[in-house]
Amino acid sequence: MATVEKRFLLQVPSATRNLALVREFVGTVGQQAGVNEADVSKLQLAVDEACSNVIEHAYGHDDTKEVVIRVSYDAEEIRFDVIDNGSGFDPKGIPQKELDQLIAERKKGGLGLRLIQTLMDEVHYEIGPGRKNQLRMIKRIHSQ
Amino acid sequence: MATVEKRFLLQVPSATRNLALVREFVGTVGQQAGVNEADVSKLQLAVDEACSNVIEHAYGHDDTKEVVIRVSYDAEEIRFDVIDNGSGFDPKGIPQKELDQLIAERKKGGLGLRLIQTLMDEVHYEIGPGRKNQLRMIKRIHSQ
Amino acid sequence: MANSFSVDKSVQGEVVVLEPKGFLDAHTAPEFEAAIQAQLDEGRNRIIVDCSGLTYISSAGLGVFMGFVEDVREGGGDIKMCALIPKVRQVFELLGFHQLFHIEETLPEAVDRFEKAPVWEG
Amino acid sequence: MANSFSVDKSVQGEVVVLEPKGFLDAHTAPEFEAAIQAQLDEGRNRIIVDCSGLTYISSAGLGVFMGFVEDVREGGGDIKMCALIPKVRQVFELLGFHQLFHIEETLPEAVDRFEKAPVWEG
Ligand SMILES: Nc1ncnc2c1ncn2[C@@H]1O[C@H](COP(=O)(O)OP(=O)(O)O)[C@@H](O)[C@H]1O
Ligand SMILES: Nc1ncnc2c1ncn2[C@@H]1O[C@H](COP(=O)(O)OP(=O)(O)O)[C@@H](O)[C@H]1O
Repeated sequence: MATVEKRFLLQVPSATRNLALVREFVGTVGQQAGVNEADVSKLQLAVDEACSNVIEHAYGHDDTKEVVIRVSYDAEEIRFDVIDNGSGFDPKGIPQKELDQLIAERKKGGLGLRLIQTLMDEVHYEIGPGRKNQLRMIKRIHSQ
Repeated sequence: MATVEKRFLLQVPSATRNLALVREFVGTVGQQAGVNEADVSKLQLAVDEACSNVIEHAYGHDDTKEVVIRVSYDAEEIRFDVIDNGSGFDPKGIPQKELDQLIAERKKGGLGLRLIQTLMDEVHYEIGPGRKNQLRMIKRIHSQ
Repeated sequence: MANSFSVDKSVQGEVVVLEPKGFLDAHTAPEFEAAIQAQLDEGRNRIIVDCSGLTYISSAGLGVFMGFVEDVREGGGDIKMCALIPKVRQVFELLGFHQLFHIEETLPEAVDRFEKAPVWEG
Repeated sequence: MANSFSVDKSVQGEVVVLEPKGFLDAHTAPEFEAAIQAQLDEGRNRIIVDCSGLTYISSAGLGVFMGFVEDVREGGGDIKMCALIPKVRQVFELLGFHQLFHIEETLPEAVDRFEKAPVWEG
């Protein structure tokens, strides 16, 4: 297990085809950090959701933009920062609708942020539209 | 195939355990760039060799340092920059010994730079000791 | 590769079975959406999604189920799922899908369910 | 995982067969080196490296062969290779290893080679 902090960074063009690479990256670093298999899957899903939001909402599928994923871990926890310099948004201003309501409205989404909250132990936003928007997600390490 | 340039970046702690992640990264990006399978293997090996050199020679296995791999590709070629801010070295000053001589001297290495030259179409060094040392490796894309 | 995805299709009487395989994420969801749309276009609205080959799903994949099911049900059909691997099942359950969809253990059970309850009644 | 590595060992008469499996790079080379060293420590110097399970090799892995072979040959033994997958064989050949090592297609051929030519004579 890690005693000092280890840091990784991945930067990819803002396109959904790169989500697979993002998940591989998260999986490898999570495993190396000593995260158990079930939690590694949760990390992959949470970071996928965060990056999917950047690709779709922050950059509107403009693949000349880039998504940055920063990871660091020590013995206690693993931290992911998903960073964009796109539009930004007010996380508190997003209505959290129930699934039955979303279905009644024929919505194809609206579950990503909730999923991230459920999968991770801590979620923080730092929003600076057009400059730097950062979603920080933290998970405690239970090595198994 | 790509019409505009696509750019990727991976940064990992300077430790050999991260070579596997580097190879996965190179493999995924190479595939996405349309490089044929045999050449993808060559890219993985060349970048592995370059990163192994940084980990061993530039940073002397100090895993608080970081190795940076930058990739970009377009329809014609794929370019890798392996970057460190370690000791640096004079690539022209490295004696290129034949394999039989290396074996006679019981050397366990000395083939990495030659392998990189053989595997890639172009290799360039920019050395700035303690600041920025960059090994640029270029391969033409033959999509198969 | 960790982003391969495909959808197999087979017809069992009045029921059509779609078998998504691989990774269902924001990249591949449009392909899955098209596969369901194609069934509706052919007038089939009794759809079983056999998830035995589905290794990964993100909310973009779940969104495909959400976007279609209301219309399908209003047309007298349903979308039912079966054979989820534990990792995928967990995502469905985390978000409460098991309360709004029939999710069966096996394909025969899902077919059976269509015979007994073609329309969703909760 | 793309960095898993292990070495199996079996003894066939006077010959020891080492079977490296997985990825042999700068990270795993020390483990392979230790496996060969252990044979020498036990007085075995007729070594076949069965590469059928070796999926990847970098120059750090090649260096293990280079570092040992001279001493092994001076001691009247040899290190011979067999059953390389094409991708791995290509790396050996790019660097000229096939001119300085016996590299056989199959394990029986490598065993046979040891009977006919226990010592390297080029
Ligand atoms: N990185 C982001 N940049 C801009 N807007 C975002 C970002 N992430 C989320 N949003 C906003 O929050 C909303 C809810 O996101 P989410 O719960 O993931 O559902 P979905 O993405 O399926 O709409 C999005 O529709 C979007 O308006
Ligand atoms: N990134 C680097 N930083 C410092 N020195 C380097 C670097 N890359 C290579 N070298 C020097 O070049 C030599 C030859 O490298 P190489 O051909 O890869 O063989 P090996 O690494 O096995 O010694 C090394 O021994 C080292 O002295």
